[in-house]
Amino acid sequence: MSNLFGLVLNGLSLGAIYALIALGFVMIFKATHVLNFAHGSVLLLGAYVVGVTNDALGFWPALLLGIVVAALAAVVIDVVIMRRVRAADLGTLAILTLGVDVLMVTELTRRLGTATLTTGAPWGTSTVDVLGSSIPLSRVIAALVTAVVVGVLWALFQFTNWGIAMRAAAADGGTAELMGIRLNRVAASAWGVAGALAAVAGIFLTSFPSPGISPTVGLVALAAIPAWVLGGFDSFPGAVVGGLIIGVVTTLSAGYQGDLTFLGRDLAQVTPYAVMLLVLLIRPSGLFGTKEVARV
Amino acid sequence: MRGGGPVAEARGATGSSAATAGTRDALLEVTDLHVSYAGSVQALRGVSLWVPDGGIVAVLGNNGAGKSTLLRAISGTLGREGGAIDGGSIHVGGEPIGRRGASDVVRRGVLQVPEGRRVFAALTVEENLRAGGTAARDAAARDRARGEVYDLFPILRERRRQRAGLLSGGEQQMLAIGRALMGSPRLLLLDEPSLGLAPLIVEQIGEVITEINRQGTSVVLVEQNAAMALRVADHAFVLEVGQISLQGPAAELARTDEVRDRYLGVGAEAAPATDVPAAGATATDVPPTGATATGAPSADAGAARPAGAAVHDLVVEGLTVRFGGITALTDVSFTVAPGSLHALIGPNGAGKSTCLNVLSGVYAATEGAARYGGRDLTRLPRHQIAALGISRTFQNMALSSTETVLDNLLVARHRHMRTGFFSAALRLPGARREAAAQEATVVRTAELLGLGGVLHQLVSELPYGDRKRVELARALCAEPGLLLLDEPVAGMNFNESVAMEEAIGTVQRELGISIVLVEHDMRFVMGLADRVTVLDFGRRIADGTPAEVQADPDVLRAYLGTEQEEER
Amino acid sequence: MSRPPTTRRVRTLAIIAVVLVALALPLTLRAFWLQSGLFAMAAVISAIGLTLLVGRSGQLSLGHAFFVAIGAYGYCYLAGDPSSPLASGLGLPPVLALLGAVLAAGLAGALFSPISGRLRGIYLGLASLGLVFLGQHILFNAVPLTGGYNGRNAEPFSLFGFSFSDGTPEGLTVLGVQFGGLERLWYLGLLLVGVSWWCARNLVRSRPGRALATIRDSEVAAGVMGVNVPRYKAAAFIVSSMYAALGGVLMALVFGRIVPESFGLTMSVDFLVMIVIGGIGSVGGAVVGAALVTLLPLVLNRYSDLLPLLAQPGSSGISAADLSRIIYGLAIVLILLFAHDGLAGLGRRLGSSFRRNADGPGSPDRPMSDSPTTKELAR
Amino acid sequence: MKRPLVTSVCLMVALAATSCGKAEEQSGGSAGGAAEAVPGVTEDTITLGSLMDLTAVFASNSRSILQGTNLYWDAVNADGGVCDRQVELDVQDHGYDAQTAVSLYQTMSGNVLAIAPVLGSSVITALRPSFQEDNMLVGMAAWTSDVLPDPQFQITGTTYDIETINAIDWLTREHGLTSGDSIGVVYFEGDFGGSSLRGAEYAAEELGLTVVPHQIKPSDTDLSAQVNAMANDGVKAIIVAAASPQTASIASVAASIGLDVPIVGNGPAFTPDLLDTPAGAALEQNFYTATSMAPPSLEEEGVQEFLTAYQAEYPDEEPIQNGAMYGYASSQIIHEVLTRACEEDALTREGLQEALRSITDYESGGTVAGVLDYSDPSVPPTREIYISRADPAAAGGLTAVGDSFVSELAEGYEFTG
Repeated sequence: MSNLFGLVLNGLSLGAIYALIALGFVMIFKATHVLNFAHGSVLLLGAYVVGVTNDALGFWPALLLGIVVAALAAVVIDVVIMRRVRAADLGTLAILTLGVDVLMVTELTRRLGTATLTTGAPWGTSTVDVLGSSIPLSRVIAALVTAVVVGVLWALFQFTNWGIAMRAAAADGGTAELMGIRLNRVAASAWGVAGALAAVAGIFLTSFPSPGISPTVGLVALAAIPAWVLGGFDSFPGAVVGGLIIGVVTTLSAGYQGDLTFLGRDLAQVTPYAVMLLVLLIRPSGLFGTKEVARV
Repeated sequence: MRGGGPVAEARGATGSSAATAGTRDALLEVTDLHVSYAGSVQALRGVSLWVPDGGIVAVLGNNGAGKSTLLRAISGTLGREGGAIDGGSIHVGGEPIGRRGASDVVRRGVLQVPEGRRVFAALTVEENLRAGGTAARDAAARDRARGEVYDLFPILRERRRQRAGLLSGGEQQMLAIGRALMGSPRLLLLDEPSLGLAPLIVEQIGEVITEINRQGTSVVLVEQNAAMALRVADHAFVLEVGQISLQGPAAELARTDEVRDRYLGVGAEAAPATDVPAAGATATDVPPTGATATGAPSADAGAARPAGAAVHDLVVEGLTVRFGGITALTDVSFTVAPGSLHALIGPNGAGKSTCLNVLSGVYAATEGAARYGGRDLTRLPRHQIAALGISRTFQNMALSSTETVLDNLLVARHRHMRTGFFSAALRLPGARREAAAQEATVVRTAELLGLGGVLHQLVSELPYGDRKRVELARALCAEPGLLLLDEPVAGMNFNESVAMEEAIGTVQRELGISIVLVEHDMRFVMGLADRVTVLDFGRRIADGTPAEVQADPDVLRAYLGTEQEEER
Repeated sequence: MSRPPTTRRVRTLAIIAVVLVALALPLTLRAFWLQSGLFAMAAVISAIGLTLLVGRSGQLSLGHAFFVAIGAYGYCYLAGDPSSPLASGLGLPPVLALLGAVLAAGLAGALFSPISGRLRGIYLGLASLGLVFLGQHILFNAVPLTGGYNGRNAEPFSLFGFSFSDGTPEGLTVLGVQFGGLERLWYLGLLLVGVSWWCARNLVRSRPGRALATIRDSEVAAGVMGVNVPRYKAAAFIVSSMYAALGGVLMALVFGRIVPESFGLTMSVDFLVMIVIGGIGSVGGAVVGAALVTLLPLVLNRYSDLLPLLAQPGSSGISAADLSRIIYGLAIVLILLFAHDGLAGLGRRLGSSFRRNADGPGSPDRPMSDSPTTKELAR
Repeated sequence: MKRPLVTSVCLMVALAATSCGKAEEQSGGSAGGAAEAVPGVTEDTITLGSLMDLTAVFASNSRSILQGTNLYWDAVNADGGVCDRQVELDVQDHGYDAQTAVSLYQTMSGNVLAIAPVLGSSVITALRPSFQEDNMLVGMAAWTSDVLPDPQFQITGTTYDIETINAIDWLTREHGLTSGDSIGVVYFEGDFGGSSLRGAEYAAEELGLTVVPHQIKPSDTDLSAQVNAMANDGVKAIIVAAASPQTASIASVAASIGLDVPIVGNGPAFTPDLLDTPAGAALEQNFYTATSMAPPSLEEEGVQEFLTAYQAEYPDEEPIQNGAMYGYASSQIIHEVLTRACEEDALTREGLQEALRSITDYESGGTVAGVLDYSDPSVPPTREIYISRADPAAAGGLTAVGDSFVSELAEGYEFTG
C-alpha cells in the first residue's frame, strides 16, 4: 500500500514537470498553431546554459540566465523563422520546427561532448518524507514550482493586458487584430513564455534523481506530448491534468512492471501512449480540448 | 436624424471616379481602390469613397459585393485572407495608410466592429472590453472609455462578469461595438451590425450609432439592411460587384426606386431590369456569360434527363433545430410540389441556410421531419440523401480550388459511377470506359452553363462569377430530382445574375425538377419562384405565391422595419 | 489534368529519359550508391502512400512507420524459414509473402479506421503517433514473430528460382558488370516504384481520388455529393497503409535484416518531412522528397569528410558527422522557408513563370490558402 | 523538344563507358590474389574502418573510445607503424541508425582491411550478414555474448554475462549475499542488458537467489520508480546493465530512500565525471564495476602507459574507463593481430581471422584482465574481471578491489548464443 502511495506521489511530482512542458506546447499551439518539435531542444538549451554557468555564477543567477536564454531562443525561432510562414499548414510548420530541432540538438550534443554536466541545484540529493514515502526534494520543489507557475500564469491571463490580449488572440486572431492587438508580439511572447517554462522543466528533469544534463533530455520533452494531447490541445488546465495523469501512469507502470510482464517489458514507454489513445477514442478532442465544430 | 453636417455634394450615380477636391476635410478617403484575392479574383475595382469628419456614411451592397473586402483594406487585414491592394490609396486624416499592419491603423483611431459580432465568447464582458482597449494610450484613457461604454450600454455594466458567449445576439452586438469604442476611435467601421437581429434591436443599434456619432466619432456603416442604414447615415454608397454603382445623400437614395427595388426588394414590377443603367454601365468588363447558352439547354438538358432521379414531393413538417441554447429553426413547415421552384427567403440570420442544411443532412434536426419520396431526410446520412437524387450548392461555395473545373464537376457523378480503388488504380478497361462516358456527360452540363471553355482550369484561377456557376453546374451534374440552391447569385453583378436567373429557369423548365432556392435578391426570387416561404427568426411568417408574400404586412415589417412600414 | 500537347510530349520524353537512365544505372553505380538508391526507392513507395493520405484525403498521420513495419515484418514472417529456432516463419514463396504483407498492413489500416475516422488534423496525427510506440513495443516483445530486439533476417526475394537479393543463379553479367544481389534488387525496386507511382497517379485522377480530394477540402460537400465519407476516409487509410507496407517489404529486402529500432518516431517523422518538403499532395513531390531525405544524410555522411576545416572524430570541434546533421537541418528549414508548399510548389511556380515569360504577363502565383493544406484540419 | 531524349542517350553512352570502370573494379576486388589488391592495404598504409555514433545517444561514449583508439595508433605510427605501414582510421558516423550504417558499410567495406571499432548493437545486428559475407574482422565496442560463436568478432575481454556472474559471486563472498536473497537487475533492452540478465539469472539459479528485473531504455534517466520498487522487494544488491546516467540515478535514489546495498555495474555503467554530480557521494559509498577492462589507476605497466599518454594528450579530461580504455586496449589486440598476420605474410581478411585465432596467450600489460585466448570463437578470450570501487581520488575515478579473478561459477557457465 505504501508502495502504491509512494509511486503515486512520485508520479504526481514527475507529472508536474510534464505539465510545465505541456503548458509550453499548449501556449505555442494556441498562439501560433504550431506543433513545436523544437521544444525539447529549447529545454535542453536552458539546462545546458545552467550547466555551464552555475560553477562561475552560482546556481540562482545561472538559473535565471538559463531561463532567459531559453526564452530568447524560443522567441528567435518564432520571429526569425515561424513568423515568415504563419499561414502555412500544420505539417509544414511542424517540420520546420523539426529542422530547427535537428540544428539545435546537433550543436548542443557536440558542446556537451563527453562531460556530464550537472545543474548544481542546491537541493542536491535530499529527500522529503511524505507520510512514510520518501520523495526527492527536487521533485517536491518541482511540484510547488509548477503550482506557483500555474497560479501566476492564471493570474497573468486573468488580470493583465498581456493575458487578455493573449486570450483574445488565441480565441479569434482576426478580430483581435482589428482591436489593435499585435499578433506577432503576442505570438513571440507566447513562444518566450513557453521557452522559459521549458527551461524550468529542464532544470528539474536534469536534477536528482536524474544524473545530469545529457543530450537525451530533449527526448523527454516528447514524453509530454501524450500529456498535451490527452488534456486537449488548447487547454491550460488540460495540460496540467494531462501531465499529472501521464506522470502517475508512467511511474505506476514502471513500478509494477514486475507484476505486468505479460504485457511485455519496459511497459512505461508505451502506457502513456496507450492511455492517450484510449482517451482520444472516448473524447476525440481530449479531456478539456475545444470541440471541433463542423462548418459549412 | 442629423440635418446639417458636411454632407458631400450628391454626385451622379456614375461619378465614382477619383475623388479630388472638396474632400480635404475627409477623415477617411479611399481613392480608386483595387483589391484582388489570390492574384486573380478582383474584389474591388476602382472604389472611391470618403467619410467627412463627424459624418456617418453607409455602404450598401449584397453578399459578395465587396463590402467586407473594403473594410479589410481599410483596417489592414487583407493579407490574412490572401488579398492585396493592387492600386489606389487610402488616407486617414490626410495621411496614407500604407501596407503596415492592422495595429497601426487602430492606433490612428480607426476601429472596426467585425461582421457577426465575433465577441470573444470565453472571455467575460469586461475582458472583452479590455481586449478592445489594448491600443489605448494609457490606463486613464482606458478607464474613461470603459465608463463611457457602460454609460452607453448599461446592460453591459450589469453583465460585466458574464462570459460573452452567454449574451443574447443584441447584447453581443452591443459588446462588439463597445469593445471597439474602448480604443477611443475617431472612425468606427461597423460591418453589418443588424445581421440576424430582431427589428426592435436593430432600431436600438441604429440609435446607438447615432449617439456614438453625436459624441464625435465618425462612422462607416456597412449594411445589407438598407432601411436602417439609410435612416441613420448622412451619405450612402452602393457597392455592386466591386464598384460603386450609386451614391448620394442617404435620404435621397432611400427614395429612389432603384434602391427600393434592388436592396429593399419591393417595387420589382415598377423597376424592370432595363431601367438600371448604373449597374449595367459599370459592369462592362464582365463577359455576358450564361445568357449565350440559354438557347442550347433544351436539347442538351433533354439528353441529360433520362438518367435523372425521380421527382417527389418534399414535405417539411414541424422542423426545429437547436444548437446548444440557440434555436435556429422553430416548427417550420412547407411543401414543395414536384417540378416547382420554391423560394425560401428572409432577412440575414432568419434560418434559411439552416433549413437547407437540414434538408441535405449537414445539420441534424432536433424535431420534425422532411419527407421526400417516402424517406425522412432528417434520419439519413448525407450520402444517402444524395442517393435519393437531392443535390445542393453552397452559399460560400465548397469547391476544391486546387482541382480543375472538370474534376470538381466529376465529383457530382460519384453516385452514378462504380469505379473503386482497385480498378481505378490499375485503370482497368471498365474504369476507363466509365470515366470517358461520365466525362462526356459532365462536359454537356458544363457547356449548358457556359463553362465549356474553362473545364481544364483550376477553380482557384476562375473569377467569382464563374466559380458560382461551377458550383451550380456541379449540383446539376448529380442529375438531381430536387435541387437546393443557397444564394446562387450572391456577389454576382446584374448581368451575371440575370444570366443565372435564366439558367436556373431553363434548368427547372427543361428538366422538370424541383428547386428550393434560398436568396436575398428579391427581384431575382420574385421573378423565378412559383411559391415563397418567408422565414424570420427561425419561424415561418408567410407562405404563398410571390404576389401574396409581397403584400404580406409581416413580411414588409421583417424586411423594412416598423418605421418604414408606417411611412408607407 | 490535360496540358497543351507540346508540354505533354516533353513530359513523356522526359519520363522515358529518366526511366532509361534508371535502368542503366546499375552498370555504373558502386555498391554504396545502389544500396542508398534502393533505400530511397523503399522510402519513395511509402511516401507516396503517405502523400495520398495526407495530401489527398487530408488525414494527417505520424504513424506511417507502424505500417512500414508491418510490411517489413510481415514479409519476413510469411517468407521466413519455418524451422528457424529464433524467429520462425511460414515459409511462403516470396511473392506471396510480399502480397500477404501488403494485405496485412491494409487490414491493420482498416482496424485503425474507427479511430482515424473519429479524429481530425493534429489529433489524428498525434493519435497515430501512439500507434508507432505501441507497434514498437509489440516488435520488441513478440519475440517468436519478430525476433525481439535483434530483429530477424529477410528471406531473399526470388521468382522462379531467380534470386533478386543474392547472386543466384551465378554469373549474370551485363557489359562486363557482374549482376549480384544489389544490381538485381535495383530492378525489382524500379518495378515496384514504377507500379506504385502509376497506380497513385491513376488513383488521384479517378473517381475515388476525386472523392478524397473533396473530402479533404470539405467533408460536407463530399457527403452532399454522395460520397460515403467515413468509408472513403477508411479506404484512404487502408491504401496508404498498403503503400507503406510495400515500401517496408523493399526496405527489408535491401537491409537483409530488420530490427525494431528502425521503425520508431524518427522514421514516421522522416516520412512527414519527405512529403512536406516535396509538397503535400503531390505524388512527384513525394518521390523527390523521399529521395532527398533518404539520400542527403547518407551522402553527406559519406562525403562530408572531403570538406576542409573539420575536426577529427573524437575531438570537440565540428566533425563531418555534425556538419552533415547541420546541413540536413538547414536544408529542411531553408526549403520550407522559401517554398512553404514544398519542392512541388516551387517547381510549379518555376514552370508557370517560364510559361508566363513565354506568354507575356499572366496571373500572379496562387496563394498559400488555396493549396491543399492541413491548415484547416488544425482547427 | 527532343532534348530530354538526346540527353538520355548521351547519358546512356556515358554510363556504358563508366560501367567498364565498375567492371574492372569488381573483378579486381573479387580476385584478391596479389597483396596489393587487398582492400585497405597499400604499400605504406593499412586502413581500418570504424562505424561510430558521433551525433546521437552514444555520441559521448563513441568520442571517448576514439580518443583511446587514436592515442594508441598515433603512438604505433610514431613508432614506425605495423608491418612498415601507417595505420589509418576511416571513421564514419551512423548516428545510431542501422540503415545509415548499412549504407556506410557498403562504401567502407571495399576500402578497409578490418572494422574496428564498431559501436551500436542494432548496427552490429544489422551488419552481421554483411560481415560474414565479407569475412571481415570486427573489433566490437561491446561485450555481448550474442555474437558468439561468429568467428569474425574480436571481443576485448570477457562478456557481460560472465562479468555479472563473477560480480554476483563476489557479492556472496564479500557482501554477505546468501541464498534466498533478492538482487535487482536494471538493464537496457537489447543484447547488452539481455546478456547481463542471462548471467544474473544463471548465477541466481546456482546460488538460490531471486532476480528482480527492470528493463529500461537509454532515454530513461529517472529511475526512482524502479528503485522504489526494488526497495519494496527488499533487494540486497543491484546490478546495473545500463549506462552511466542510469547508474547515477539508481545510486542517488537508493541513497535517498535509505536503500544501502552494493550496486555493481557492467563496464558501460560508469564514467568518472559521475563523481562530480550530486550522485557522487552515493556512488563512492556503494558503487563497483565488474569488467575485464582495467581501472585506469591500476598499478600495471600497460595501464600506466595508457594513463600517461592520455594525460599528455588530453590534460583537461578524465579518462573514461569504459571508453578510452577500451579504445586503447582493443587497439592493442588489433595491433597484435596485424603483427601476426604480417609475420605470416597474410595481410588479408582471411589472414587476419587466422591471426586472431592464433592468439592463445596474449598479455595486455593489465589493460585487459587475464591472459587472452582467442583460439575458440565460441567463448570469450578470457573469463577474468576486475572489480573496482568508485573513488574520486583515483585516476579514472576507480580503484581496483583486489586482483582480477574468475569465479568457479563463471568457469562453469556455458554460452547458449
